[in-house]
Amino acid sequence: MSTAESPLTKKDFKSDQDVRWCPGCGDYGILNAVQTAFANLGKNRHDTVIISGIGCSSRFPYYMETFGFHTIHGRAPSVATGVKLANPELDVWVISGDGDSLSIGGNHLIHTLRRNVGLKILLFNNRIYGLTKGQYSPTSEKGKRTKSTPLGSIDQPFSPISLALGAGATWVGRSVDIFAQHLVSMIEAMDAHQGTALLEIYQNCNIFNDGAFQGFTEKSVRDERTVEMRAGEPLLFGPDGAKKAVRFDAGMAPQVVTVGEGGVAEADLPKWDPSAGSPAAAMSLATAPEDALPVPIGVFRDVQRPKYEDETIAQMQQAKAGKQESLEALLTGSETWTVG
Amino acid sequence: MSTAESPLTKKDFKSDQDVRWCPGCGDYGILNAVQTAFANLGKNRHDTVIISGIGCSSRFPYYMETFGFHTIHGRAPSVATGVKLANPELDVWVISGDGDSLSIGGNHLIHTLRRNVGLKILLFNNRIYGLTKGQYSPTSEKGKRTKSTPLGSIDQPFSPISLALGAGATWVGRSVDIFAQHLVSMIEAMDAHQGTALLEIYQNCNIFNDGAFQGFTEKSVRDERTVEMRAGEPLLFGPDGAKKAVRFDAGMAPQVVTVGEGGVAEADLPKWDPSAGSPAAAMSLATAPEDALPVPIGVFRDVQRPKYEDETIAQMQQAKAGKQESLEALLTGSETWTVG
Amino acid sequence: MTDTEPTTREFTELDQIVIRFAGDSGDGMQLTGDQLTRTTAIMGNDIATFPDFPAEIRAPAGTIPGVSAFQLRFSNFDIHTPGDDPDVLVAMNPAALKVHVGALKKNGVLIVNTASFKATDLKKAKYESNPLEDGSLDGYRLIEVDLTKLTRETLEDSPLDTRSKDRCKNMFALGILYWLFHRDMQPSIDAIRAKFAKKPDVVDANLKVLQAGYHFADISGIFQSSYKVAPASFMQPGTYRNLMGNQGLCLGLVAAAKQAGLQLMLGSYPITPASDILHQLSTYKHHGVVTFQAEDEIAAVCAAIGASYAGNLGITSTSGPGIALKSEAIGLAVMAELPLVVIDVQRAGPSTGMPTKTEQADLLQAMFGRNGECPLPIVCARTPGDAFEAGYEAVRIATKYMVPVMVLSDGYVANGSEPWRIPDEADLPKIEVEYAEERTDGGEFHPYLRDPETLARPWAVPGTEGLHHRIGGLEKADVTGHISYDPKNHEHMVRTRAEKVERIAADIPAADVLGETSGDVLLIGWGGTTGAITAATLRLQKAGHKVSAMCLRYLNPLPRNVETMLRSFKTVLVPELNCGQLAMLLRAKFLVDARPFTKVQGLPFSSQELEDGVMEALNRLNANGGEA
Amino acid sequence: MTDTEPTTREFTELDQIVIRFAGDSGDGMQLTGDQLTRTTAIMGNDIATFPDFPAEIRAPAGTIPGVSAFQLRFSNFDIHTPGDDPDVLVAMNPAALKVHVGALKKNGVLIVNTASFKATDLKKAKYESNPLEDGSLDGYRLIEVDLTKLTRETLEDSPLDTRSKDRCKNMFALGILYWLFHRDMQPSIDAIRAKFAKKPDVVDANLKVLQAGYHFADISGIFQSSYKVAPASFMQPGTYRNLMGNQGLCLGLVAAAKQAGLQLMLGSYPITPASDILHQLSTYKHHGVVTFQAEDEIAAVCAAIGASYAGNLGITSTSGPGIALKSEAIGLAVMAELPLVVIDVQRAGPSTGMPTKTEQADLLQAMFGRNGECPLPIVCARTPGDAFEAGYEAVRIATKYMVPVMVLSDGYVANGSEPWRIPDEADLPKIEVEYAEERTDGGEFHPYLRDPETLARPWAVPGTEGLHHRIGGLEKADVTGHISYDPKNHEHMVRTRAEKVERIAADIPAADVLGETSGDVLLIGWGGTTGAITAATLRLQKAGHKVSAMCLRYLNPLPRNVETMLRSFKTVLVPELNCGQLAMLLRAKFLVDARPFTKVQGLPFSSQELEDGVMEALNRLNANGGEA
Ligand SMILES: Cc1ncc(C[n+]2csc(CCOP(=O)(O)OP(=O)(O)O)c2C)c(N)n1
Ligand SMILES: Cc1ncc(C[n+]2csc(CCOP(=O)(O)OP(=O)(O)O)c2C)c(N)n1
Ligand code: SF4
Ligand code: SF4
Ligand SMILES: [Mg+2]
Ligand SMILES: [Mg+2]
Repeated sequence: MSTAESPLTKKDFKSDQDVRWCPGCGDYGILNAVQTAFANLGKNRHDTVIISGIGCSSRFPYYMETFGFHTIHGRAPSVATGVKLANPELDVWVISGDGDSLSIGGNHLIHTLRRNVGLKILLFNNRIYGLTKGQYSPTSEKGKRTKSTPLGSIDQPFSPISLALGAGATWVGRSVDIFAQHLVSMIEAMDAHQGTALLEIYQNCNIFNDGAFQGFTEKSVRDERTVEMRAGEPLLFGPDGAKKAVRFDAGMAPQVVTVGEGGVAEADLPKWDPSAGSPAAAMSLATAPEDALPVPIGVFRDVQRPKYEDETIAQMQQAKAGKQESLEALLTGSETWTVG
Repeated sequence: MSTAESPLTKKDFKSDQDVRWCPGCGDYGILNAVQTAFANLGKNRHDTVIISGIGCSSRFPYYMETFGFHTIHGRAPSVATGVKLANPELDVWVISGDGDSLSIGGNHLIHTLRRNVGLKILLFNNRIYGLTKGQYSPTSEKGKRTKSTPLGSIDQPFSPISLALGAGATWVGRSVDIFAQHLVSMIEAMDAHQGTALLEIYQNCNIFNDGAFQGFTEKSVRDERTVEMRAGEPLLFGPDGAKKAVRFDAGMAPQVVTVGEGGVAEADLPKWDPSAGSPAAAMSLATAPEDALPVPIGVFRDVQRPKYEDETIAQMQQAKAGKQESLEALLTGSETWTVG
Repeated sequence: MTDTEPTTREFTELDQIVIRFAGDSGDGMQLTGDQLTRTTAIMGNDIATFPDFPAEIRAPAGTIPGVSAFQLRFSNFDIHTPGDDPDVLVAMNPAALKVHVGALKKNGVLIVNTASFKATDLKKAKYESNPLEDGSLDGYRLIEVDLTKLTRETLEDSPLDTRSKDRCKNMFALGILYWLFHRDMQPSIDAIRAKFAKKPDVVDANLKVLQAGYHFADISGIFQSSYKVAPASFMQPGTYRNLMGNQGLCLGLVAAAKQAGLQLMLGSYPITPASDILHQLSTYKHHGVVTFQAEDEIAAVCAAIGASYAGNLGITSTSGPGIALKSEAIGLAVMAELPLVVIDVQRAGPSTGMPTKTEQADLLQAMFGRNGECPLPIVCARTPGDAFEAGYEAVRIATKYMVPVMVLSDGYVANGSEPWRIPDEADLPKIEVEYAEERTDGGEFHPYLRDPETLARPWAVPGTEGLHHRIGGLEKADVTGHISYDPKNHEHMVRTRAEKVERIAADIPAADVLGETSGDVLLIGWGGTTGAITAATLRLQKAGHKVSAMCLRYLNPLPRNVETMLRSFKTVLVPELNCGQLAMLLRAKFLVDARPFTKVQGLPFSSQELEDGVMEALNRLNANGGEA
Repeated sequence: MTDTEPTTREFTELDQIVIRFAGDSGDGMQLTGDQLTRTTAIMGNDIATFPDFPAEIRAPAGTIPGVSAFQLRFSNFDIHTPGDDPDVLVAMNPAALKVHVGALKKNGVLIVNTASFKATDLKKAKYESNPLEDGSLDGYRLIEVDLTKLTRETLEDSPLDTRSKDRCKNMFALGILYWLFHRDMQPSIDAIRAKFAKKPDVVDANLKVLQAGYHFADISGIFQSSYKVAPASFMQPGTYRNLMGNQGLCLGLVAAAKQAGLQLMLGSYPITPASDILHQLSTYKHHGVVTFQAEDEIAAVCAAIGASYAGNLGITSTSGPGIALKSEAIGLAVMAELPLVVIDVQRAGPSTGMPTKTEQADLLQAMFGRNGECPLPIVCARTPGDAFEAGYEAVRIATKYMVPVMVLSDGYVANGSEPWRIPDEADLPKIEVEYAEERTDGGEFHPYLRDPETLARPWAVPGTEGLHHRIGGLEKADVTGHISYDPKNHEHMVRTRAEKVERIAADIPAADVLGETSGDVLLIGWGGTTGAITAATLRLQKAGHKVSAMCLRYLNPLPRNVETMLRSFKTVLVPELNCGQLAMLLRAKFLVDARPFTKVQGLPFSSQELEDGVMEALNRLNANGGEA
């Protein structure tokens, strides 16, 4: 990756295209966070490629002054994989919505995760189909009334985090559109990861699903209703001073305890380890009921595995080292005869 | 479901079509187990529907004297969902291979699992594409040399079990083609489940991937290399008398201990609970490295959630109860005017 | 009549009026248009509408890409299109004015909301100078109203916040129009009450503003005259409703399923402009309709196939990109010979294209977009009302011939509306569906033993004793349905599947002919261009030209009178919103020089464009001494 | 020459021989055929082969569905097909005999393995009586050999188990044929040594049995005479190799990529009969080829699109059902105007159809199987050797015009083989690819600014400074590439994408004409029927008929001489393995009565069938006094 002459600022990542999201849409905050993080990370414009599917969120590339490819519904990870295999040096980001990447694109997502292609995936989860004007999505809660479920949805929603863990993801995190600083820090963290990094971002669609996350993201309840996972630290949370924590019961399910009560000492609390040998603890947090427990944000999982494109190239290099063959030799093959 | 006059025998489930798998193929054993289990369960022929995708395994319906639909590659769960929504009374089984259901059909599989459609899915996992003559599959181990990976595969394989758990599956089990009795018992157990039941069956493809599971399924090593999960019992294993067990370490990863050694008492061992509140323990077992730990067989997970088709029908009944409308009234709508 | 009806009012009597509303996506233009349409329909005029949506994503407020428009034409005579150029244009902001003023008739009424003509607004619309001041609107009857201010004043006492108040300004405009065109406000009042039943403040505000607009028009004297259009007199006696195309299709499907005694199962995945079919059918659960929003188009069509296999009427709805994805599975339905209805509400392509714009470019995809020889019947919806019959016919054909049927609609038909005479249930064609009967003799069941007339195989539904059998996508022996690689059998089956589709030609009506059965120019079209073709043809005929038209509902197989008609005119023109797809099929099949007359702009034909095209052809004919 | 060459041998000199091997899937017929083919090719005969695979799933041993066959024709003159009816049939079991004996020429040599004619074997093949005994084979020169017994005897001392020994029996048959046709055994000996290098026991056994078969034929006197076919003399001087179709395609692609200086990236998902392209290209990693086995066809084509976007040559290979799945994404490539090669190795459809059988029924899918107006160039492979050029041309066109190109091959071409003159690297057409250059002036880059001649847009590869820009599947303004909903721009872009494809007509050669450029009957075909059409035409011409042929490699756009040719013959026949797809295109485009001559049996045409068809047309012509 060549470096730009002078480090670019956040503004340098803004394209000249009018941003076309509804006023108040959570997508604005995410765009802002990405531009901030990219500037912080010293990225340049010409090595950066942003690939999206279809959805409100997927218009993202148009607003970024980098290379961008707005592909077709659900297929961004596949196109991005091709880009990486063609040129592993490129810095490739995938932008997708809950419908785009979990409904029509679910298969490409899980295969990308298992292969560990060096892609950074931002999943804008607004628990609704925005662009098509308000049908329920695979992350919409049961009972939700939408245009296509006038009597309420009967589908059990996916947890994108648990699905990713099940697929063998090496880096999985979660943030929120309006948690500006946290969001920037997560984008920076995933940038450092070698392999596929999937960040679920809770995003408010104020037109078709307004307030979907308000129950735990609103300022007044935020501290009580979310818990930030920090590597090496216990899962403490609670509004100022109220030292609550999440730990795991005998059945490996998360439970809330209060530090200092019922014999719970802070020192005894398990330290969060996103790089643990087993993804079980991350799975436990990812599947905890949203209404009964504080919602975890931060890094669920962060482990190392070789990148797919590196292995592809390594294999090619090895093959090249092992066998040099001219085009002529290739065309000729092993068995020939001559006429004339 | 109407009942047949006299209970059918295993033979009654054999169709008159010649079975066209390679001699020695593991599919024969599975066919046999299904026919045995169906007879044991007192099923009849006309309410039973077997739906498959494409692959060697997917020829299965032709050999069963029931209704059968050999559909297209990867789509059996979707067709089967349609059958269930049209007629929830039917007893619908899905037959699929590792390529069919995890490669091209991965998305339909995970969505079926999250919805909990009342389907019984038998996933014949031979870790290879059989029908297309030997390319690697999403469950093939890394480094595997096949027709399409002459220098070895670089893809991290899926664990079908972990993927299913990540998708929110309510019943997930594993058996082996040659563990005849165990296999029959698993088929019977999944039959009893309300909702989607996914059984992974390790199946030997003696032509393109011979001996794939031999390392832990061969008679001589079987007891040492597999552990049977039984609800309410500790995870004991080991050849006669050698009381070994699997338990979980502080990071929730499985480890092998010997009962009576190092202070390990049988009574202290965790009892296996496929119906635990959290899928974390099942996830831990599902992701344990196959070579380092005994391979778990039996039921990973077994929890209750409403069936999709039941909820569909319930909603329809409720709607019918709430509003009776003639076709005429429907066509007329609310605002009309009259001419002439 | 409401209390707002003034006692006396100057008025001019007209035959027809074309009104266009244009504003920002957020200005509620579609809603306003819809209210005026319903009212007008109920008042007994013939109507036709054309909603013109902006790109499916929100554009920044006040910009050109964010402009949303709605055109309504109403009349006392039989009309076929929403009209070319409006008599009245309501422009809510400069962008709307810029996009639409060009279409306004000379001397037409132009109502603008002056509140949104501030410098920043003009800049967003990329106006260099203020059109309200620079004389560029001199050719129109400009009516300047500060809708925003008047609305706010009206709602001074309302507990709503300013943003919500401002949202009511479209009602002020509507009130003005209701006065101007002598419309009854009661239907709208009822509709608003029902719509916001749970928000009494919003109901109050909307009604207040509506009436304020009405009074303002009455009192302010901004109009010299008001206008009256008498109810349409030509209309067949009966009870009418206003019907949109997607709605018509849904009703046709449900009616047919009910007639056939089948449960209807829709497998669908949302996509513009087909999503409303999913929305609408999901409100029909009380009619035994099952709707399944699948994870993608492939799952959607496969679930519908599964439902049909299990004895339901499987239906799947989408637009062009979704058809592309479904094509492999449709092939399975052809092979398995199962009934299925596949709906393609076409939009402008290729690829993602322009999702909110109309086009007719999926005909060849519908014909040929599958691997192998894979024919299926195709019907299309020509107008919103005709969509009912297209849906109904698709079900009839699918179940009678055990075959998937493709229904082509398009964005123009889907979102347009027209008055529809509600059919009498007893007049609906019978659809008789018989499942294969249970058998207890233990003999082998033959799933591909065909009806000698229709060539349909039996519909052998799981759950029926004695009928267990296996089917699938591999080639199968006729009669037994067993897998077969026999070369002659394959040829036989390929030809039989084609023959089955061909035989439907004897079971569909001859295509309607508008005009004489021979002459100078034949316009032959299909689907959503029907209105424009009809209008143009009638005008040309009135002018004495030997022009006829034929607008097809059945595209495969073609109706039996198509060939004769093609051969009976000196020139055959095929108007299509594509590059000449039906023309290609006609040329190949009949070796007739059917000439494409095409437009690919994401917009419907205006009838004027067609008239011009025909006149050109006629002139060419005359120049050649009457020979083509 | 090996030590097995006998000193003297009676022989008959022949111009050509057609040999068919038939046996159980497990009998190694394809392998045996392949050995004989290589040997024969190396000995300088012209060859053509036709492997006929059973259904892709194993049938029970000894049954009809399990029969696998391989036909080889070799000659001292120029041949174009593997021949219709064999001179020699080797039948390894009763099922093989039953399926294939009907094709054997009268008085032909029939070698059977008597070991597998036991009662149970006969029953599996559904023979009522033993054909070796019931006189039904009287018209043939029946040679009965107990291959199994002789093989076992030969291998008495071998350490192999019986099953492995029995597997060698095909080598005994091969040895017999090597003697019978004076073939050199050395190439096979080398090949066997290489193939089983790690299993010396297997090598020993195979070689022993091969030589035993040879000696047996020499000594036993079961043949009255042996046969010699002299090397082909007509062949262009040069170095030759034997080439299969899938292989030829791969080599063409790699050669073109190398000439263009591009890395080749294949995204694929296995499917019969295209999988070998994936297999083959994955062995070319040392040539910088990247292969990616994706999770499905959609991911495969999308990854190829991504690779092309990033500056590689993206390629994707599949068969008909896979094309159906890829169609939405191909539309994206058309819209994004990226180079891409999409390979469809056609098989018998529709749906899953008969996967191992050949057909040409995806032409219209290739032309029209996408939503919207979405044209792309199509080339096809006519013979195994021609596949090289089809692949090469596809790359040239894709990169020069920035467009996805469809390559149609079929099972017959893909698995067939012929001698191929290895081209000189220097003779390969240049392919010049230029990426857009980096720019540091800070100005806006225009991704849709076109080359005025080709209408190609620049290939602006990520990683290049100053070229950052955004593209996608929405309609875009020409030049800037920004999203555009402008009606006129849409029309312009739709027509421009079509025009770009049309302009390729000036950049491809006129189609080869076999024979005069006018006459009574023109056969016009494409792809895999080329061999049969050529053979039939040559024979008809020899017989003095005014018949010419034109076998197309370029299907869209059509070569410039097609129209004139169509108009210069009294009858135009279009032989195709479908229901008349090219015929439809020709009729629509040129309004010429091109008549479909079709076969849909999963089998290639025999040249006899074509001759008969033409003779019928000639007779019809004569009956009509020379008028069509
Ligand atoms: C093949 C295909 N199917 C369906 C659509 C219609 N469509 C566009 S975006 C979308 C879903 C949008 O939801 P999501 O991915 O959650 O994005 P959001 O708009 O909420 O950001 C759908 C169904 C399409 N464009 N293409
Ligand atoms: C759309 C489509 N793509 C590809 C294929 C080719 N195909 C048939 S089966 C198969 C994979 C078989 O593997 P698996 O599902 O593991 O089944 P197995 O044969 O091993 O039982 C493939 C790639 C197909 N039939 N259809
Ligand atoms: S519809 Fe929702 S997600 Fe889409 S732009 Fe508007 S607020 Fe954002
Ligand atoms: S190829 Fe493998 S999986 Fe298929 S039938 Fe043969 S042994 Fe079984
Ligand atoms: Mg969303
Ligand atoms: Mg497999």
